[in-house]
Amino acid sequence: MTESLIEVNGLKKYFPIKSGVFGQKKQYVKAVDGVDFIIKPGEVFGLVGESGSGKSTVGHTILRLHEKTEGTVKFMGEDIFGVDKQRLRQIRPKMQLVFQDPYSSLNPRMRIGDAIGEALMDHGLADKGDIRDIVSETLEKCGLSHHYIDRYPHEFSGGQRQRIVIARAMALNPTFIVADEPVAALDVSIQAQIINLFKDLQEQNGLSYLFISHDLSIVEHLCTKVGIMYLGNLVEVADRTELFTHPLHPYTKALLSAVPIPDPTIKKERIILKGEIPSSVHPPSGCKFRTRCPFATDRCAQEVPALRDVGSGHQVACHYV
Amino acid sequence: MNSATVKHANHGQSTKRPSLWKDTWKKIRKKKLAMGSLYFLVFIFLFCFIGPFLSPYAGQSVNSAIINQPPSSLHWMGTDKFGRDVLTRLMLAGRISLTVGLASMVISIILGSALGAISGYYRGWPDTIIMRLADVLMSIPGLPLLLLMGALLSELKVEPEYRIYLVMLMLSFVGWPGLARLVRGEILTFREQAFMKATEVLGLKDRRKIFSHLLPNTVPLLIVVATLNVAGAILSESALSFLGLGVVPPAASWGNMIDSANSLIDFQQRPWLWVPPGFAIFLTVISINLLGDGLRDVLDPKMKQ
Amino acid sequence: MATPLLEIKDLQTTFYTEHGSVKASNHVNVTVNKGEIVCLVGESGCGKSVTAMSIMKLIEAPGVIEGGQILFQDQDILTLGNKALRNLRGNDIAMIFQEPMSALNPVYTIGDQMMEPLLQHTKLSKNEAYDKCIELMEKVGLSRTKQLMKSYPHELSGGMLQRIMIAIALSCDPKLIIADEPTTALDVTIQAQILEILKEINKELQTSILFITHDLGVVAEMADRVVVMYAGKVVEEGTVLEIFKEPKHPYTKGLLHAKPVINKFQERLYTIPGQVPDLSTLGDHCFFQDRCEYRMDICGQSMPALTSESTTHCVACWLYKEAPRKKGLKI
Amino acid sequence: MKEYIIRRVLISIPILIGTSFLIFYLFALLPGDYVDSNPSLTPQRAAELREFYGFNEPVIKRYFNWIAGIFHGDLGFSFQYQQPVTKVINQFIWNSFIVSIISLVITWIIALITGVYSAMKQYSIFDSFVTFFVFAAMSIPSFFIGLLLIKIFAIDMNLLPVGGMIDVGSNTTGLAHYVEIGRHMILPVFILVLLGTGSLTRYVRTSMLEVVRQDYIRTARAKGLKESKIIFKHALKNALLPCITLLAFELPALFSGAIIIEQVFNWPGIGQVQLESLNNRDYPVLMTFTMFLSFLTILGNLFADVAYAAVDPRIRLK
Amino acid sequence: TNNSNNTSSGQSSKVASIKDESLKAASPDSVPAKALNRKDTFIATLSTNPGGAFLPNFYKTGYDGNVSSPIFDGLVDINEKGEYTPKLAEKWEISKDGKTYTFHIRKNAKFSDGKPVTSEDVAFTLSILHDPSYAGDTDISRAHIIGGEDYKKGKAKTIKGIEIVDDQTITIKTDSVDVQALSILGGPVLSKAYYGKGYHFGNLDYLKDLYQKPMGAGPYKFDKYIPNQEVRYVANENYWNGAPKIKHFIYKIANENGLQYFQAGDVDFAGFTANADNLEQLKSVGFANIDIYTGTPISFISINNKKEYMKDAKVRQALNYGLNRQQIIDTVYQGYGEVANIPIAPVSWAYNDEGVRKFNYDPKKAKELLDEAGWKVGKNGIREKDGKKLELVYLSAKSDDGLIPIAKENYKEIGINLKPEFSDFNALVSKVDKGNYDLASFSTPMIMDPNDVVADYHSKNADKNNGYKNPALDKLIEEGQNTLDQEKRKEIYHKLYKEFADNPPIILLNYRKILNGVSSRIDGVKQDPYNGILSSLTEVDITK
Ligand SMILES: Nc1ncnc2c1ncn2[C@@H]1O[C@H](COP(=O)(O)OP(=O)(O)OP(=O)(O)O)[C@@H](O)[C@H]1O
Ligand SMILES: Nc1ncnc2c1ncn2[C@@H]1O[C@H](COP(=O)(O)OP(=O)(O)OP(=O)(O)O)[C@@H](O)[C@H]1O
Ligand SMILES: [Mg+2]
Ligand SMILES: [Mg+2]
Repeated sequence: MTESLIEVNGLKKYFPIKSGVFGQKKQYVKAVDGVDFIIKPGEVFGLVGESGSGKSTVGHTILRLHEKTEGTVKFMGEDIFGVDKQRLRQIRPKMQLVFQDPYSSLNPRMRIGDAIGEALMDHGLADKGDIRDIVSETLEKCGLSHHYIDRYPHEFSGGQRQRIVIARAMALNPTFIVADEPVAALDVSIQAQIINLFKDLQEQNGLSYLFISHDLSIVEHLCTKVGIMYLGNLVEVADRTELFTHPLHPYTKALLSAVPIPDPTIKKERIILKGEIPSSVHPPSGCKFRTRCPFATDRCAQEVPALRDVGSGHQVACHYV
Repeated sequence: MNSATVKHANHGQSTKRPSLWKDTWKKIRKKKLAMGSLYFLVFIFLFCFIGPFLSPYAGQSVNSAIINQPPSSLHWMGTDKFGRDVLTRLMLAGRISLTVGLASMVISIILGSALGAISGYYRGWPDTIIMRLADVLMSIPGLPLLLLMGALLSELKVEPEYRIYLVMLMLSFVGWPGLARLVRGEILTFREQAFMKATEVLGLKDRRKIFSHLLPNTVPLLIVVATLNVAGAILSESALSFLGLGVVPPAASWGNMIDSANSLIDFQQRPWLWVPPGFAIFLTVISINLLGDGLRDVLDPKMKQ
Repeated sequence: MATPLLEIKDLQTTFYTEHGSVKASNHVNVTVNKGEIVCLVGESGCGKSVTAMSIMKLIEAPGVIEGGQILFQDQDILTLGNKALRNLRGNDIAMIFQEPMSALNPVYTIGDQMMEPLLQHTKLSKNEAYDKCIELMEKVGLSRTKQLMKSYPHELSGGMLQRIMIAIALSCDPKLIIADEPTTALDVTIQAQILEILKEINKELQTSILFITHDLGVVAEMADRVVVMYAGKVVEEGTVLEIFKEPKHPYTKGLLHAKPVINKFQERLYTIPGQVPDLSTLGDHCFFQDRCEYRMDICGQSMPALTSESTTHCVACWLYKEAPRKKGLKI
Repeated sequence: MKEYIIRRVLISIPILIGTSFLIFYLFALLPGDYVDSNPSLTPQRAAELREFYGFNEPVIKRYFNWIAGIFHGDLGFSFQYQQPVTKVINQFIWNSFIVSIISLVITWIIALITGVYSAMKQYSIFDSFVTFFVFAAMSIPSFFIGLLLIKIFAIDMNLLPVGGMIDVGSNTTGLAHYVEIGRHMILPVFILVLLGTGSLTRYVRTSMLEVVRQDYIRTARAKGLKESKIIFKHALKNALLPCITLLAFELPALFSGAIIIEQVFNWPGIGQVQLESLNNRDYPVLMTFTMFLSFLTILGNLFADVAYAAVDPRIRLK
Repeated sequence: TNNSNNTSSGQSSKVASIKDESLKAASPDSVPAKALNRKDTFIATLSTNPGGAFLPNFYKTGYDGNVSSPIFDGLVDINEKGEYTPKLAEKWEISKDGKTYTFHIRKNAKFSDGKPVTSEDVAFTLSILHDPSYAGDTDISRAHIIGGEDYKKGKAKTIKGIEIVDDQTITIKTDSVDVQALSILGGPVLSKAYYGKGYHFGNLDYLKDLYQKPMGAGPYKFDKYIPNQEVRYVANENYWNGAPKIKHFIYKIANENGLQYFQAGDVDFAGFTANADNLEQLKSVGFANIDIYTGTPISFISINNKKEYMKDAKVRQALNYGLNRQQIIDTVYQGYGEVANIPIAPVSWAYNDEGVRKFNYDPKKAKELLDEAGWKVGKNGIREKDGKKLELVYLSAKSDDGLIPIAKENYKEIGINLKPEFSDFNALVSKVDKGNYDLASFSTPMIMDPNDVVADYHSKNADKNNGYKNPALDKLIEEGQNTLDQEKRKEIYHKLYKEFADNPPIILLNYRKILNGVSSRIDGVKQDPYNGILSSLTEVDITK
């Protein structure tokens, strides 16, 4: 078995909501409520779930952009939360992030060449004289002309900006990238370009991704392994083909069935879920999905289903699978 | 490699907009009112800073033979009660009023943005201290605070010619808390923007985060606030001078020129003493305000249509 | 033969901005028949919303509706006076927007905002309007209706608000609902619920729907007919089957190919190179020519008109014109 | 909400304490004391008086004496007026208040109407005119316009009184009395309105323009509502939200007295008293009054937050 | 215009640029109807807001003093020459040794409540001034009453030196001869019945309630105070000299607007800064009877004698010679002032400047004196001595001190760099106390006795004052203070003024002129530098 690149164990992230006269921290948004998974080198792990299910929080906490509440995150065997600031800064270039919103992820007042090159300079990863060349090279690698190097972000379209952001991450030669819904804001035709870029970069550089998305069709296309999140927990994790052909969790099934298919001739049976995702401040007891689950029983209200292996790495958290 | 190497920039906008300044200039040039104001301000500056060299009179020297003379070909704006040429004094006063306005703006901008940036960026206890201090200062009503400082600063041994620097300091001292709050607010917003998260992910140093990323983004706001501040400072200085706490004679400021003409007879029969400084203040301040408004249109994205 | 309810004829809506004039609706023709769901598809910025807003004459400065006709039940909306227009808005034609949260006024209760069109357009008393609102809310699948009436928008989730928006749209029994990307901001599971409701309404009440979206999956699910827009122009139009099974315009084809489809894994996605052009700097040529695989010389010289390929299927492309066709093209 | 208010109140306490100390300390730093203001005192008597008033004690001690006094409900005794400070302030503050409140009401009415109207007619001639007027009004030095108006209306045209609050020796009562005061208020109020309307109009206009662009306004149009309803029901309430804050900030201004205007118009208000007490180092008056204003500022802030929360349901929950 | 009065600066003493004069109204019938309708009221301006404590010895601002004057009479009055005359006391005697005073109160002297003024009241007035809790401005120790100090310290139950002979006669014994004593002892009398109710030794707080309810034996009774607007009085029917002719009297607080009020007929009497502008303006008011006269206050520049370089009399003389005082009067007061050469106004009985050194503007002489004192002209024309530049800090409390531009030029001429500094009055006093200055602008209050001005320059006050020490002057000051005979004092002061000028502790600037306008409908207003219009208040009458 290959060594894992990212190892997440029992990760919890609660955001306090201040309340009470003195702002005593009474209540918590349980954004991530106990998540375990492993990403191996070269693997693309897709994280899927509805809005507010905690996908971004997982991604950001792994990068220690938030402090954790509980659990561990290991990057190449090193505990991300156990290192000091100095060391963290050293690790940073190896694990990068690509954002959803191409418009706000670039500083509007900085030339893109500087935006891409500044980290190299700050970390001393390249000679000053070489930086421009590296940046040009990276731009080309990400499908942009190197002539753009001195332009400002507002001169680019959304798709181009997303390439710039990817280039900024790639310039540091990372081994792991968290991509937080990188194509959600883009048009179909541009989406395809960016997804292909991700795929190319991954294949050429042997990168690993944590690819966050709510669009199952994109995840299926890009990821090798998929985790389904619901209200801060992973409810199902499996390899791509396994998950898409044999979904086990009722939520996964509903999710898959809800994706509209661009073919008017296919009329498939839909599982329409009742209601909406409950609040993560007061999540339902037992199985969090039970309030919307068509098969929920009393047991679901009492027992929390554990994420268990049902064979060949397919994990699921449901009492009735 | 990906086939989609894009050749054209966004929306075919071939016009390169290299910097904030040029961009701003380009846009502001289209605004008639703002440009008119700008030209007027340039004129006022030349008038005040070059003008006195062209005047045959010294602003300070007293000549009791020609006191309170109405405008004539010799003294285009007449003379005052010490026989000084009003036009020359108007120009000298303008230097002071403009300097006070500009300098107090610069100081409060520096003070306000530095403190606001620290407070917004580091949060925690520096934030608490700075913001509480700002709260305290802001909860003391402005004019009493100015009066107080005016009286306090007169303790320092300063010649009247240099007293304006104190006035500037005072005005900036009163001005910074509001500005610090504003900058802090901006920085807090920017902090949450993805590009600031990116600086974290990239592992950039704090210095770079603040100076290359945060502060440059507050520049548009600062420019707008700065212009409006200049106007405010000129008005405040004139009010202080009127109350005898601002710039002190014989050094002239527009405010104390009006003040020294506040007797009934001056007011009724010697308009040349108070009309020129009054209008100088009015026109300068309105120009600055209109320019500031134009800049706001151009620079503040929230104001864009 | 279907009777047209709404006919947009040669609509030209232009925005006069600092950077030039943006022809957002550039000679657009769309027809919506009674009881029909027409989907308007296209990428961001291609003029879908502008076209929809033009129907209601909701275009504001710097936008101007410069030409064309919008016939609703054979009456040209563009010539209506303010009062007649108000009687039409919310009454005969209702609208649903993309962001339900911002489409509702944060400082008034749901009930207040729901009752407004009823009080404006019908002779119902306040109490009757209230009852009607409760009824409407139940119809769109909301429960605890009385409590919801008293709530403020920020207290509800996006899905609930969008249902409220639909309920408001339904309140005066409109003949046409214009839904501008009503599900784009919602999760798939919620989207499925909303689409279900809209379809039901269409079936039950025979309400025509002009459905705007950029999600081809949704189109396939909802549409009777599809209109594809690109850069302010309609480039193809046809029944849903025609568009999905025999797309003609290279752009339509590209869109269909570029979208990854669930359970149809591909190694590489098809991509349309380049991006949507800037609408303010367009010349007199096919707007898609610089991204088109099948580009011919004529494409750079002249604009193809929308021509019928069959009674229901039209396309604007030189490939299907008298101009020399490339032989052996695989489409 | 209740917790929120309590928390806001508690935060205000350290600010108030900080403010009081800062003010006290600054006053203490001022050179000279009350005794200095009487040049005819013999040096011996001056020394005796300093001892008597406790001017020789350290600042900290004086501060705590003062604080202790406050807790005993004793705000001090004015040197200059030889009356309890509360009485002095009470005597003059209402004169200032009446001018301020009337100007405030008129200012708001005018600003709301012109602000909304010019937002609705953005870029029209009216709007340009208003914009220009607004900036003009913002740019006039108050004393300048004050003196000018006295010259025109009181001296040259002899239409209005020169200054003061009542005619000399007047014994009018009832309605006639109010009419008399009203006549004396016309010019000061006019100037305060002129100075105040400008920025407020601008504020309302900006706020209104912002709101008019919101989606829910489009929704309201799409519902077929009348334009007046759209403006006055949907837009105005939202546009006024930020203005409410502004209104609460006006609270201290209502009582602070317009020093310059009072000076120019010989209005017997608190502003003049404040200036005099500063010049004479009448600390009890000065301290109490400044603290009172600070307190009102803090209270105004508090009101602003609470009022905002009360009218904006989005904030209520937090 | 005023330039015609601009007589050369080199002229000798006592020739005022503008003569004291009374100008009759040009068109006495043009009195505004508003004023004519006022049948029984006389209104005068009060130029600044009073404080509100209208009780002699207790008020804290001079304007409160003005307000209380018509209400309270003293035992002794002062006439237009500054001499003491009888008021509530029909006469008084001073013992041979000059230490015992016996006052005989008029039989018909009554407070406005009808009760007679008695010795008890005088004794009461004097004893509360000795109360340890007395926080007013009057320095009773200057009266030197025997036993006063013991009483104050609580060592004695009564003041030994005060003896009530009978209801109308009171004797006060002092332990040293002092010219100041009479004015203090003979000051306003407070009614014991009214003000003594509830008095306990060591606690005068109860009086605070009465500050705004004054009651005395003056010509007018207090009616009403409208804060910062006006003070109203009604005639006192019980006044010993007969009730005033006009029933109502009002002080209108006019601040800067005095002239406008006068013009509009709102007031009948108004006082102004004397200058050509104001005079011209007043003349244009046709119904104004105008008076210009020299007042007692003196403007001067205090020289900080504590500074080593000021210790040389030559330097101080040079500062005097080097300043063109006439020019200052000409510009600042437009000629309506008078150069002061001795520290007493010409209106006083003590005025005599014969043979006194006069510092007529003489830059040459000033330069010579500075040269002699060792101050040599250095670079850029500023004099230096032992590496120190002759740069003098000039403190002023007037925001528009017209002296500055002139003095700066004058002094530059003789090689002195004048550095003006501005602060408010209290700050100025405080700086002067601390010795942080070279020159400071001052003006004396109203001067009743020549001793009032010069006493400050006695060596014993040097620490508190400007540090001036001159044994010769000390001796003369003491002599002047301890002599009661006016004729003898005249001689003493003449000598004193010579010494004062030769070794000047200050730069005397000028005597100020007073300019008043009275409406022609009012008759009988007499004014003098010591009392203003108060002495004639009972005589004033309305003619129209
Ligand atoms: N900084 C924060 N403070 C408080 N709550 C937060 C914070 N960040 C996220 N949350 C809350 O945590 C929960 C999970 O948020 P998260 O952004 O991880 O969801 P997500 O799955 O990424 O959703 P989306 O698809 O909308 O991006 C949400 O309820 C969100 O409101
Ligand atoms: N108020 C406006 N001012 C200027 N240009 C506008 C305005 N509204 C729309 N446009 C322009 O009109 C064109 C069409 O816009 P429209 O909103 O119709 O696009 P859309 O197809 O609805 O896109 P999306 O999918 O992003 O909603 C765009 O290029 C846009 O820039
Ligand atoms: Mg997210
Ligand atoms: Mg749209």
